[in-house]
Amino acid sequence: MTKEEKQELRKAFEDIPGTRVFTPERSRMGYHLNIFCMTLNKEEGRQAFRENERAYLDRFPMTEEQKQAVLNREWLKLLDLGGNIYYVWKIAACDRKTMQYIGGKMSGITEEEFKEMMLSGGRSIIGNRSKTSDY
Amino acid sequence: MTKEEKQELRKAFEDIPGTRVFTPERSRMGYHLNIFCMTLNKEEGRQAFRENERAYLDRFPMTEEQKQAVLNREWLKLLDLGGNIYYVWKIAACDRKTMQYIGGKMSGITEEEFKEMMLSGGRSIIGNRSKTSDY
Amino acid sequence: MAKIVGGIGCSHVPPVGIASDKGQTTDGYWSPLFEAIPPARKWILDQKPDVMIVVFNDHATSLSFKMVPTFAIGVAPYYENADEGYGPRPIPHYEGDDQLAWHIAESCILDGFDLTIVNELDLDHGFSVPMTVMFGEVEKWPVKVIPICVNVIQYPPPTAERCFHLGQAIRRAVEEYDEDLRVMIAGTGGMSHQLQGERAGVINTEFDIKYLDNLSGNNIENMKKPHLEYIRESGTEGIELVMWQVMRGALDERVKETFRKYHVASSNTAFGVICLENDN
Amino acid sequence: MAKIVGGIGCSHVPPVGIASDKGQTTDGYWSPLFEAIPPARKWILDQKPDVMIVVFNDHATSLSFKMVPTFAIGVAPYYENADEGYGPRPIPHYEGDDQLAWHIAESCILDGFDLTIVNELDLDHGFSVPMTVMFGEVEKWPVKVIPICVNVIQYPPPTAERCFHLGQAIRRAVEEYDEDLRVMIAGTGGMSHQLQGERAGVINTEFDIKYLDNLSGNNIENMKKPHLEYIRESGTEGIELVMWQVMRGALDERVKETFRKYHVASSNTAFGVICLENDN
Ligand SMILES: [Fe+3]
Ligand SMILES: [Fe+3]
Repeated sequence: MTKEEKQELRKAFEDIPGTRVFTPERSRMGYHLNIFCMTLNKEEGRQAFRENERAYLDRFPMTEEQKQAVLNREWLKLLDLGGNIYYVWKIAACDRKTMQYIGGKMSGITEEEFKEMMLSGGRSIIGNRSKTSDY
Repeated sequence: MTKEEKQELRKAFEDIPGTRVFTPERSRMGYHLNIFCMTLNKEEGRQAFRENERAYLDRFPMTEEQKQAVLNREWLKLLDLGGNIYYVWKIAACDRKTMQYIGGKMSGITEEEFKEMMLSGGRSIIGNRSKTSDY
Repeated sequence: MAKIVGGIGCSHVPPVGIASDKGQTTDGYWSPLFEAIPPARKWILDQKPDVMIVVFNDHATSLSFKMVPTFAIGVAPYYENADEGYGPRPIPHYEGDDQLAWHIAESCILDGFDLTIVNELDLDHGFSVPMTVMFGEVEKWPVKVIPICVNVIQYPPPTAERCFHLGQAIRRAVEEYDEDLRVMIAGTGGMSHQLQGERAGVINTEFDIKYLDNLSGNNIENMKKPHLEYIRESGTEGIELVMWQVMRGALDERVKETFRKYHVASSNTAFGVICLENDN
Repeated sequence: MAKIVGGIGCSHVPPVGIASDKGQTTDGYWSPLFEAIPPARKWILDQKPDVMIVVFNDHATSLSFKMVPTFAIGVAPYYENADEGYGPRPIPHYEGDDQLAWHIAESCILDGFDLTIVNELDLDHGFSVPMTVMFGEVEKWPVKVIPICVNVIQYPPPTAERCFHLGQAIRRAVEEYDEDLRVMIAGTGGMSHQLQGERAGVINTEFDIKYLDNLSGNNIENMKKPHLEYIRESGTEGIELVMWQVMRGALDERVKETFRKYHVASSNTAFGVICLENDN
């Protein structure tokens, strides 16, 4: 793949609406946020987090903005700050929420509405391929 | 690489004198032995091992033969039982021995003799390439 | 001599495993899926597989960003089910064919595939859900397994084409193995889904059906498709479909489709199962 | 645009680091080696490198058989010296060029190299000894680093040819990088040595000299040499020389040798250092 092709590719990723491809840039930005999320895999981590979220977050070298986004459960912002969906999801799982709940939250609808959308065939791809044209 | 070439290769490895290439077979055989050795990287591991070698070894699902070879510091046997030199070396390091000490032990000379051999150019490759011919 | 006796493509949506474990396979939501599966299971058992190679991805369960292998192969003699936060699934652990796995690892590395060799790996839903789909509720799995774990979470994953080539290398390795084994291979994950962002929930049925058709038709189209198109058309997590190309690469150039089920939606995902047998 | 401004081959024998750390560089045993090195250090600094890519192997320090990547690339912003059992070496930690490292990782994976991406890795003597040889005792390293870690402990390592091709892919990636950086690459390990077995201590000077000659002469001979020959001729640990092929692959087809030191023996090993610059 030539340099130009790789650069085209990156631009094309950004053209997909409502989508953040987990690129190296996002990975670098979100590393410690994601490592924090990974600790919620274990019961000790979940308990410590639930007991005092702020104190638990302060154990990790995350940015203040990232910590606030965790505390406020700002799902889209977490992605914008380098969170990876599989990692960020662990916060939701710790809250005993479903993937459809955060799917709804991230797309501005309720969990019920999200479920109904999925039952009726999912979000249409038409109009969702590109920010700059609506095929 | 064809199947035949791969099989030839394995046979050729066995033809090198005084040498155990760390093949998959050796790796499978020695896995838990090597993982035990790896724990000697940490001071806790070294202390626990030194305090009671037998009890420490019993924490690992190694074979009795492997445990005995560790207890008796039978270096060649450790290799024959699937030990990898970089892992087995950690036992020697824990004993505060040098690589030249076990080099000597494995080749039947003293540490001093081994050092002198290295200073005078190392073990000659001539006669040491093949079990079946002495080029 | 060992040989590849069939390939399976299979989504690995977590709730499918949960539904099976909780005995909800006949309730309204899950029945269309579980009712359709028995012929696939029968076909699989009819091939009398000894070993199942499962190409899957770990979902921040046993691996993390600390170390992200592009391709990892499990060479352990057994594997546990991972605890993904609510205890391990109440299904049997897995017996690995460590000897064949090592053989494949050695052969592929010498062939220029830069595999990571893994001796310990708890397996998450990416692995266990396809096993449930393929074999149902069992006391003991009727096959030994070889897990092949692919990075599809951190961009860039391997290309579909690289995955296909790995499949070819796996087949060569299997066919050079002296024991008389019947080996199957499953590519898992997909089909179209996106978990993240404002576009969460996107499903592209047309794309999925075309992908399924192409497996026994013009698979070159699947194989040559760049990441961009997978992601744009089938969602950020639809990229998992590259893992099916490892399976496809291990089969003959011509294959026959013997089973297909496509279902929208299981949770946030289009669910697909396909069975392929060699036709050369 | 970034470019590769030179390559270094360098053994990584642990006692060389210890001798440096203990100020024993002028004692009888070590003086022949350390006295010879200053011109190499001068040549390196004269190239004004911003980044040093160090191809090395971990020796059961930070990695274990639990997970054995064939090729791993560090993408971290910094690295610590590992504790190998007697405390970490008293030398500075390393600043990583994480951005360039990620670029190389992405580019190589898209080019069909199945790298493992590593975000945390304490570096052992395989990395730190060449840094000492190249830069001496410093307050702060004059370059950022990118570690590339190769499996040479578990058979099979990547072939010399695969290593060479990875070097070529790294060069392509570097040359596509927009920042104006001067990048050097070091292949480490070797030369002939065998730590294990009754044959421990084997040294093959003729083989080593030929290998060094070939780097600027007929390197195809080094690159096409099978594992068997490396192991038979230069010892089980002599196989580390495949890592020098990554360095060689990143240089021009024609190179000029600007420095060489070959010394027998450092501890159990033949010690070699060579500097190469592009000559096309
Ligand atoms: Fe998945
Ligand atoms: Fe080394």
